Amino acid sequence: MQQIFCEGAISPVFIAEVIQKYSSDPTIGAYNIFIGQIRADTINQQIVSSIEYTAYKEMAIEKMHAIRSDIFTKYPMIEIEVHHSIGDVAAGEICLFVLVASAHRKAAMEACNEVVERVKSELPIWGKECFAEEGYQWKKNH
Amino acid sequence: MQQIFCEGAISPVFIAEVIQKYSSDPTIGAYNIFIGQIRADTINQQIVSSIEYTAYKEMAIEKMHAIRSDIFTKYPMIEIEVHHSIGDVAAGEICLFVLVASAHRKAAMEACNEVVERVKSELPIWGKECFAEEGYQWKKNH
Amino acid sequence: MNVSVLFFGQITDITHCSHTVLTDIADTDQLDERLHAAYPMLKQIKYVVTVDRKIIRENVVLLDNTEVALLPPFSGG
Amino acid sequence: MNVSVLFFGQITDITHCSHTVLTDIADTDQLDERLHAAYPMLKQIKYVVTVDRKIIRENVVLLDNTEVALLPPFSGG
Repeated sequence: MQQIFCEGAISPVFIAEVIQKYSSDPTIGAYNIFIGQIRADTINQQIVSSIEYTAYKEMAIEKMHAIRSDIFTKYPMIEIEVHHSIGDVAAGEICLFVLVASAHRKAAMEACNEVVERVKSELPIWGKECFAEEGYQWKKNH
Repeated sequence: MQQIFCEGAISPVFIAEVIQKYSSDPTIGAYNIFIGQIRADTINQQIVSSIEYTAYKEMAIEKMHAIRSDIFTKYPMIEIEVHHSIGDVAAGEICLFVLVASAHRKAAMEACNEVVERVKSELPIWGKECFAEEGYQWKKNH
Repeated sequence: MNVSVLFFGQITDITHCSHTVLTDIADTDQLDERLHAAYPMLKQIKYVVTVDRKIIRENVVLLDNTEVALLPPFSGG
Repeated sequence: MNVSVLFFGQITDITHCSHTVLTDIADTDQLDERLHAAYPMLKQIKYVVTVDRKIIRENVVLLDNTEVALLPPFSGG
């Protein structure tokens, strides 16, 4: 079963390596990539300086496996990669990287959108928004 | 006015550099990236080995400028980058790279989709599909 | 009979631990009662319960070595 | 009076050049006529005409040093 968790921030170099890995596959015509980055939001006059992610890892991996199966059944996909940070990720750093590769653009875009939606709503992961000064609040997804 | 044309294939390393460039901006929460890659399609028993792109460059750059303005008016965008190959790009190589950065996911995804759609339908660029054996045919967008 | 109970996210602010082991629990309704008695603040939190990593919506009988978890709303990404 | 005419994509398969300069052309209708006389195969190709990089849908008067182009359907990406 695919490992989806990375300790700390995800680097742009890692993202390039993943793209490179598929670049030799001449059946791929389109990649759609989503990257989530930590925003330095201001909440009650406090600035978010980092998010600390925790997860119920075993369940998340099982659930991700089910999502992958659903997406492969629904769309003509060639590959799906999902990488999510665990631990601290500072503002301006990357916490989520989803890549979908397909022969055609439309399938890649729709599938990527659906994977990101499901990763955010169905994977047991929690973000703790840590403030620059002191304190924290638990992140809420809408 | 932004230059959008790259001579030959676009490298994954260049894509990483563009992502890196924005990674320090803590107002960005989401990137949506589209990457187009040359498929080794079989057409009438001939395999496409490369696409040779030509363009009416001055018009394409003017038109891209107008598309950018429209997208910035329509969506809460932070940045848009469009890079398209000119000249030969081999099967398995990247010919189009669109990056959209926004505070939130939904705007990034919708804007990216619209930019890719408009780049393909409105920019005066032509692809000549060169076959491995010999000959070519002019690419058609649907 | 041992049942592992895992706590996540803001629930750990109430339990002050990520994990406990309870004995002699027949089912998830009884588990909820015992946890609410131990951590009254839990009543104010929205969460789902999993049994062996599947979300349950009704009372489920617990066997030995079952893994139960309390999951507040997810906020990954 | 000189008018530059640019050819792109599959139109270059007919013209065998990417660029020509025509003299004494009053407007785009007359330009089309002259080009069709020079390259009869052009009648079989779908294309739009631009004048100074704007697509035109009606006849346009051409001035000295105007840049005209014949653009077959785009196929970037």
